Amino acid sequence: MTKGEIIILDDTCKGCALCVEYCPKGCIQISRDKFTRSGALLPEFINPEECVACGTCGNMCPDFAIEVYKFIDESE
Amino acid sequence: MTKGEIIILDDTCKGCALCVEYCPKGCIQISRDKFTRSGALLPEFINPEECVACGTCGNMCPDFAIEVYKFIDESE
Amino acid sequence: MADRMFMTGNEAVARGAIAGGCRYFFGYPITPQNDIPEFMSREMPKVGGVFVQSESEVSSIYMVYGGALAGARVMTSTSSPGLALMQEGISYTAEIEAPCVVVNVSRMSPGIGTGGQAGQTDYRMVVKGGGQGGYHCIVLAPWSGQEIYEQMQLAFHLADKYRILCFVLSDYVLGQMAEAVELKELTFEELPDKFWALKGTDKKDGLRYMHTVGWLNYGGVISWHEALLKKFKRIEENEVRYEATHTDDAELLLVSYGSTARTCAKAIEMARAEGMKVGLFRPITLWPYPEAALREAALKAKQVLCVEDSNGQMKEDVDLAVRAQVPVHYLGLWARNSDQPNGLIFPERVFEEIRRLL
Amino acid sequence: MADRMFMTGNEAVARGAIAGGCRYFFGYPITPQNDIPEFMSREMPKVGGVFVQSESEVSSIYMVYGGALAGARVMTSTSSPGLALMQEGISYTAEIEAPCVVVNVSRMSPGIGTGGQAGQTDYRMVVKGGGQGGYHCIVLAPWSGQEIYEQMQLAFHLADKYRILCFVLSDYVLGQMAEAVELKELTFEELPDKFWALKGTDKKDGLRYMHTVGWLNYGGVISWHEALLKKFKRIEENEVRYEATHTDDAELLLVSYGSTARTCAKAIEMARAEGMKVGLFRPITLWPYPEAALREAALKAKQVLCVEDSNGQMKEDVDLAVRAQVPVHYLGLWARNSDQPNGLIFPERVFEEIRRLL
Amino acid sequence: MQPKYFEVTFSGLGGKGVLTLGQILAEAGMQLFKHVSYFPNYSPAMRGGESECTVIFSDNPIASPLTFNPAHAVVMDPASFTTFEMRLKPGGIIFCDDSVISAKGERNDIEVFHVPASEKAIELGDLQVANMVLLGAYIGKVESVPVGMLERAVTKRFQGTRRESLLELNKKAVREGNLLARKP
Amino acid sequence: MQPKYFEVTFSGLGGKGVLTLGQILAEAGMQLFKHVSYFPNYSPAMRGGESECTVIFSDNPIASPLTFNPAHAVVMDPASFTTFEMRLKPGGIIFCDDSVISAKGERNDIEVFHVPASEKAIELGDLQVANMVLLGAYIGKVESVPVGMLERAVTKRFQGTRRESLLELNKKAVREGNLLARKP
Amino acid sequence: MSTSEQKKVLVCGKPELRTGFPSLYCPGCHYGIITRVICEVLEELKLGGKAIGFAGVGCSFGGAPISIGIDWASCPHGRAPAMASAAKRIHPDALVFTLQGDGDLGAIGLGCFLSAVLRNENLTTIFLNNAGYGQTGGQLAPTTLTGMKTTTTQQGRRREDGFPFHGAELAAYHKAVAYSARVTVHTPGNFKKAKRVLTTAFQKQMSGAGYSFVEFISACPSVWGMSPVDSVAYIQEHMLKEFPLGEFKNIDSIYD
Amino acid sequence: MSTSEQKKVLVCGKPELRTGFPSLYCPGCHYGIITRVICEVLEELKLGGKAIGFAGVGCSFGGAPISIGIDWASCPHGRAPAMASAAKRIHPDALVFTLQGDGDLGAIGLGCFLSAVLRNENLTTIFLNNAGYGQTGGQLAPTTLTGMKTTTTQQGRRREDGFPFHGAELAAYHKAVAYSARVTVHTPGNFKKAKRVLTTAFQKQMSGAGYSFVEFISACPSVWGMSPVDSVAYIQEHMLKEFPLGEFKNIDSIYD
Ligand SMILES: Cc1ncc(C[n+]2csc(CCOP(=O)(O)OP(=O)(O)O)c2C)c(N)n1
Ligand SMILES: Cc1ncc(C[n+]2csc(CCOP(=O)(O)OP(=O)(O)O)c2C)c(N)n1
Ligand code: SF4
Ligand code: SF4
Ligand code: SF4
Ligand code: SF4
Ligand code: SF4
Ligand code: SF4
Ligand SMILES: [Mg+2]
Ligand SMILES: [Mg+2]
Repeated sequence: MTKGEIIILDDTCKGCALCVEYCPKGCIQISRDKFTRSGALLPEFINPEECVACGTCGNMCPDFAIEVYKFIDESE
Repeated sequence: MTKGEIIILDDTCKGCALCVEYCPKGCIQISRDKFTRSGALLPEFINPEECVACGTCGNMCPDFAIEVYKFIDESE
Repeated sequence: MADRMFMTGNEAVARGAIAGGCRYFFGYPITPQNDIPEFMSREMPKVGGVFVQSESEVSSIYMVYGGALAGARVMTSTSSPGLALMQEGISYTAEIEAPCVVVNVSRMSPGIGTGGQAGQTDYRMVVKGGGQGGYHCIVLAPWSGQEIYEQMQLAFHLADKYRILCFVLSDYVLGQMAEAVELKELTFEELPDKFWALKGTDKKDGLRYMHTVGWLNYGGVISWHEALLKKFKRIEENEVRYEATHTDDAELLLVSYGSTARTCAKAIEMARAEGMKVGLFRPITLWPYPEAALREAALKAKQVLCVEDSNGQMKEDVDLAVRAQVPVHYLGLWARNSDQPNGLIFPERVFEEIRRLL
Repeated sequence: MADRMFMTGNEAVARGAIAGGCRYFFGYPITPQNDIPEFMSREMPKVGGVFVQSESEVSSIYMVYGGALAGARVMTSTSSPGLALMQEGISYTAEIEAPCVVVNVSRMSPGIGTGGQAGQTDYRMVVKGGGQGGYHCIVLAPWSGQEIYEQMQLAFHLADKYRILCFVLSDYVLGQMAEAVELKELTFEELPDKFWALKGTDKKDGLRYMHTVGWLNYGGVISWHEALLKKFKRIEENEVRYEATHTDDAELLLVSYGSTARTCAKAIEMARAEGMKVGLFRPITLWPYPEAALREAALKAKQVLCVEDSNGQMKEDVDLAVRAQVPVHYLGLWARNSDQPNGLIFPERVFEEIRRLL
Repeated sequence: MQPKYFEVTFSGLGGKGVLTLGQILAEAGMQLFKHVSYFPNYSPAMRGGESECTVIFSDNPIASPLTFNPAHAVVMDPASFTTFEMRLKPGGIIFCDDSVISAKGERNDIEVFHVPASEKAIELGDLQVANMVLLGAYIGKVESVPVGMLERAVTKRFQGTRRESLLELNKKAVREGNLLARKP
Repeated sequence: MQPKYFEVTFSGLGGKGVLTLGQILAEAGMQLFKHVSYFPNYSPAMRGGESECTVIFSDNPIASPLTFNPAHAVVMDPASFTTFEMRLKPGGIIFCDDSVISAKGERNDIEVFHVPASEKAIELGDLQVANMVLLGAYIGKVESVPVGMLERAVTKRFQGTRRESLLELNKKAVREGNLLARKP
Repeated sequence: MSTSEQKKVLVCGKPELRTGFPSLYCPGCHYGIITRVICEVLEELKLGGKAIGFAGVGCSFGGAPISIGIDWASCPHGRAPAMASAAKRIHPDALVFTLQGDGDLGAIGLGCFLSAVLRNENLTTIFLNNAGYGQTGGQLAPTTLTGMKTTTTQQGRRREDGFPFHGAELAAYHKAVAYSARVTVHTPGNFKKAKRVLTTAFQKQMSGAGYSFVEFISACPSVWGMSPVDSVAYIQEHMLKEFPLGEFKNIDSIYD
Repeated sequence: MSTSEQKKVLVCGKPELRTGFPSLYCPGCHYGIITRVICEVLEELKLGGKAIGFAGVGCSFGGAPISIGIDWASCPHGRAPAMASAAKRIHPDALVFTLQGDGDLGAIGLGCFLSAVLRNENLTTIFLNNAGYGQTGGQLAPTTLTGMKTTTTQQGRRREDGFPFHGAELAAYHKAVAYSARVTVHTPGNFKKAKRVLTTAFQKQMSGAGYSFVEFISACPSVWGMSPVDSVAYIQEHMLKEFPLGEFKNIDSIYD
């Protein structure tokens, strides 16, 4: 079951690819056709199932361009 | 027999009395009536017999106002 | 009546500053103004203020700049080479419009000069702006202990009123000489809160403030400069100060500021005693310069003699005012009584020059 | 004919300096002149010279001062805030008469300004002297890559000839723009040996030299200043440089220097094409200022328009020359095409102003 | 025969290589014209901001390297298009990368020359050479210098540098752009 | 009755206490005159050099605290004597420590008042108070302020300072100098 | 495990103190990550409303004030410690810190910084070590590694250009410094450590312990001429060899 | 012992390099003794004709050039190391040294001095520590002892005025410094040691070992408000407690 979700804010992302580098689960990848504001290639959230909502990509994004959400079981 | 002699240059001496302080033999003393150029009291060479020509007073005079001479036995 | 106290010009700087609400003094020793920081180091704590000896004049001006942004009434004092080191900082205070007071007890320059004696060679650095340009500072030029004491208070007021750096330009002679000073506390119009001050506490309006670049504050480079020019214009319209004495019938107009103006005043006494019609025009603000008033006085007289312990500094402003319509003579530092550092321009020598010209 | 090479104004500074015999460059990074130290760091060793990156502009000027006293042809380059930090040192070089060259690639000020784009706001700091006063520096104001290249050589010659600091005042536009430059090596009259140089070796005359205070060198304060004034006089008599074009029949005289003068030249081309009688007076030395020549040209024309990417800096010198005898208009930084830092005064805008006035 | 005077402004966002275009063009023109000027305007203290440069070729001395109303403009982003559409001299030509610029322009007294530069660049394998495509197209249309000279200037620019490996691609982009302009 | 205007310059080598004299005199005059000025001139950056100071008392505002030709001068070294003999106003008085100044002066239009100040000081036990002897003598002759006022100013100067122990000696020196001047 | 409702909770977003302005930094610049460290520490310590930052000349001159929502002044090159000293003397209860590049603090501002230390100012300095001058386009900085190429040492830094400058060690050497450490943000683990270190540094100031100093090793992809990802590797392989991480000093008070 | 003829030989007179000018220093100022140390060492090393001195602002600004007969420049306050750096780069074979007071080097010139060190300049610095500003009349210097009264710390130096500055130790701390020592001339024995130390320092420069630094503790009777003799005792009892004598570093080359 999916534990996390990230949202990449394409208006602030600068396409540095650090999130790709830091995600321990390989959930992020640079796209081939989506562009950032300044014309660089945008990252994409490609493996939602693997995401553990660890927050690493968000913390390490220099441009505050990633929001990380965790799915929490209400009953727990 | 006298081993040394000092000459105090009264045009450069500033009357600081350091020579008096530093002479290990007590050969120098501040006079009561002779003045330096700027109106301070001059030191005097009072115990020529005691002087060992060690050069200390000369070295330590901040104003290069003392010449120290040594008497050397020619036959030696 | 306020108390009278016998004090030197340098002491009047310090006491006047405290009367003007200054509570933070940042400064570095330099002759001939050391008694100002020395006085402040002793007195500031007594009035709940702080004295900090900076490690250099460069730091002094940045402490003043930082202190001004923190919202306090702050000042420094220095002398010529020290002021030269502050030029970059002065320009920054102009950019961000940080209100503060700088006292220059000038000495003979250039370079190390005479190491701290009479001289009025700093006119251009102070009046024209020696830093990266495009700005003005208000420059007050007192000529007595009393004026120093009062102008220090005025300086803090004007600085806050216009958010500008206000100079008080003293010199060796003014700093050393002692006279009785009436301890008159001036009152000024109330000024608005420094809402923009950095206090590290939430502001009344809930906003944080940042002081980064001038042009951003006004939305653009032209807008920023237009705002500055508008401010300068307001100051030129409202803050010109000068004193004209014996100018009504004068056939020779002396123009002089600071201690040298005192020398001229005495020379004029001597000349008047012999029936010579001589007047004195004394700019009290060197920026804004009392150009129109000077032109009027100069045109009325047949000729002008500018007296300054310098080699031709203020003359340019006199020329600008007079526009070559009457002759402008200049008596500079060569009128000193001695070639040695302790030389001075005495009233007798100025009187001689007056006699020569009339 | 000498080789031609396409290069930026900043590169022309560096190449011209090397052609002028400069072998020691001391400098600190600052926009918009970083390519000068970068070039020098690469090229100096190739010509047997040394490049040192100082830790600040304060140190740059003192390295230059020390290097000048050591007898070498030395220079630094910087931009506005950096130059402000050099004011104390510049005054010292004036005191001890140490020959050296300082290039200011000016940017908009005050303060941090635009962080490195167009601006001519440094006129007063450079021309009037921003340090503790009583001195002058020669100020050359080139308007093309060719002039930069040649004036760098001239600057080193004049510096040595008069034992004075010689400025070359460039700006963002001149520094960035590229043109073909003829690599012409200028020849100058032979200059005497720097017998006074500190070399740490016994001198020819067996004397050691010390450079301590200016007034002692001349026996007294008045004598020292008289010697300086005499030197300044000699320079004023011999080194005034300017260019007057289309002034014979001009009914409007444009006065402008540096890159802005180029802008004016183009505007004049446009105006002449429409039959308007406009001329250009371009001071090439800002000190000594070509006052007499400007007055003559101004009086011949019916009016004057001073154009400067500034808020009123050179105007004072124009006013001094013109003496209110014909109207002097001013077109300043508000003539830029944009309020943002990258705004520029374009020829088209100056042309518009010409049309308005004629 | 060449006319005696050309002026063109390149404009785009930092990083898109507009200054490079100006430098290469100026270099190429050096052989042919007595006078060449190049002036770049950008924020040296901010990366990625707007930048532009102007190149002038002339057989007479160039009074000023600045021109507010150039005859030609090559623009690489929408904002630049808007700006230079306004600034262009009557009768001028504006070259635009129509892969990224959708605006078509309002003025009737100028020509808008559309170049699918980014498309072509991606086709060639690297978006980064979109600028060269535009340059080639510009020269193809305006013919201020022969395309061979331009290619030599490109070679000079890349040869012996870290980016020498990109030389051929860049030359190719220039040629392709040139063809795009000559086609009609 | 006091006349309305007094001016005096004290001159000597640094360390001899001439500035102190001026300060004490100015302090004393404060009670009696509407206007008092004091101006010292010395090299702040060099010890032991020449120093001088001028004190002016007046019931009218003092235009300048500087005067090149004072009416009175008190000099403590030979060079100062020469200088102020030249500078003194006609009819003026020059007070000199004749223990150290042997010159007798050339001018007939001024009075030279000889005070054996150093001698008296040594007699009192400390060469350092020679200055006070001169001050006392000056006041004894010129009477710009009563000697009692002067003594109070001396007291104010020393009381509560590190050198309070020297107060009595200094006061005594002033009194003795005063007597020297009144004698003839 | 029941099939109960799932709630979506934000675990990492924009800190409150991070303003809405996009950063002025280049893609992949670690100054952006350090911005987060500063914001989060200030928030956790509840000091956002008490903080005054003084940003030196360099990429953070405008970059920091624009992105971190506290009181700020941007300072002339090298002079942040003087400005901060004055502010702290005037508002002793505020948290006053400087944020300075390696050129700003280690070159033009070295004297100003050390003099603030020598005056026993109660400040915190955040020192950004990117081994070069970012803002001006990549010249030699005091921290440039030996052999490293810059635009003013095009053959690499040589002997006569000096040895690399060690800020954290030099700070720790001084008696008036209560706390000094060097951190990086080039890995998630180091990011966390950096937060702890900065927390301690701010606490030292608030408790009056003495000067506190935190050096951040920071990647500058633009000037280093590398991709952001390669820059991270460069830190690990080269920067950390010259600049070891760790706390160099941690005492309760300089006055004991 | 024969009653042979006696010859009178000068064993201590004015060194040749000591000019004929009287010194500008106050009575009992140790700067005069240090003048002798410098003259004698230069003469013994035969470097008088190769030396260029750069004197900082302070009592030795004019004092040193006037009394020591070598090439000199007097330098703006704090900037001697920058001027000396340029001269040494231009004349690498000359012996180039700075002579700087504790205000000059430790306050306004601290950055300039350390930056010369950080650039690996091959210079010698003679540092005159008299615990105060002599020339300007006795203000607080970085070296002023805790509790010591100065004209700007009239109740004695307090915490918030900082701790005393240790020049020789700070120099030794730096990698680019090959030699650093602290000496005095307050006793004849120390006078001799000072000569040996300065000799070593100059030799380090001539052999290209690295920066060399010699701190002289020096009595300033005028500002300390003591007789010259009491000042000597003050050095022994107070100055040496804060400023221990000795060599803090002595290596053959900084490049090993
Ligand atoms: C007085 C002065 N000199 C030089 C500059 C130019 N300048 C701007 S940023 C900078 C260097 C910044 O380097 P660093 O401090 O390492 O900061 P970074 O950009 O690397 O963060 C310089 C020299 C300036 N603004 N002011
Ligand atoms: C820029 C500048 N600031 C201040 C001064 C004034 N000044 C002259 S000497 C001196 C201090 C000297 O103290 P120190 O360096 O300890 O030397 P010392 O006189 O004790 O030998 C100062 C501040 C100056 N000449 N220049
Ligand atoms: S780390 Fe942030 S800025 Fe960089 S690519 Fe990922 S989302 Fe974009
Ligand atoms: S939250 Fe963690 S696992 Fe999920 S995408 Fe980000 S770094 Fe990868
Ligand atoms: S040490 Fe020298 S100056 Fe001092 S009293 Fe003796 S001789 Fe005179
Ligand atoms: S030479 Fe030695 S013994 Fe003789 S007087 Fe001098 S110190 Fe005394
Ligand atoms: S130049 Fe370097 S430090 Fe500056 S913003 Fe770009 S990557 Fe960051
Ligand atoms: S003030 Fe001090 S250091 Fe200066 S000369 Fe006098 S005693 Fe020596
Ligand atoms: Mg950096
Ligand atoms: Mg000292």
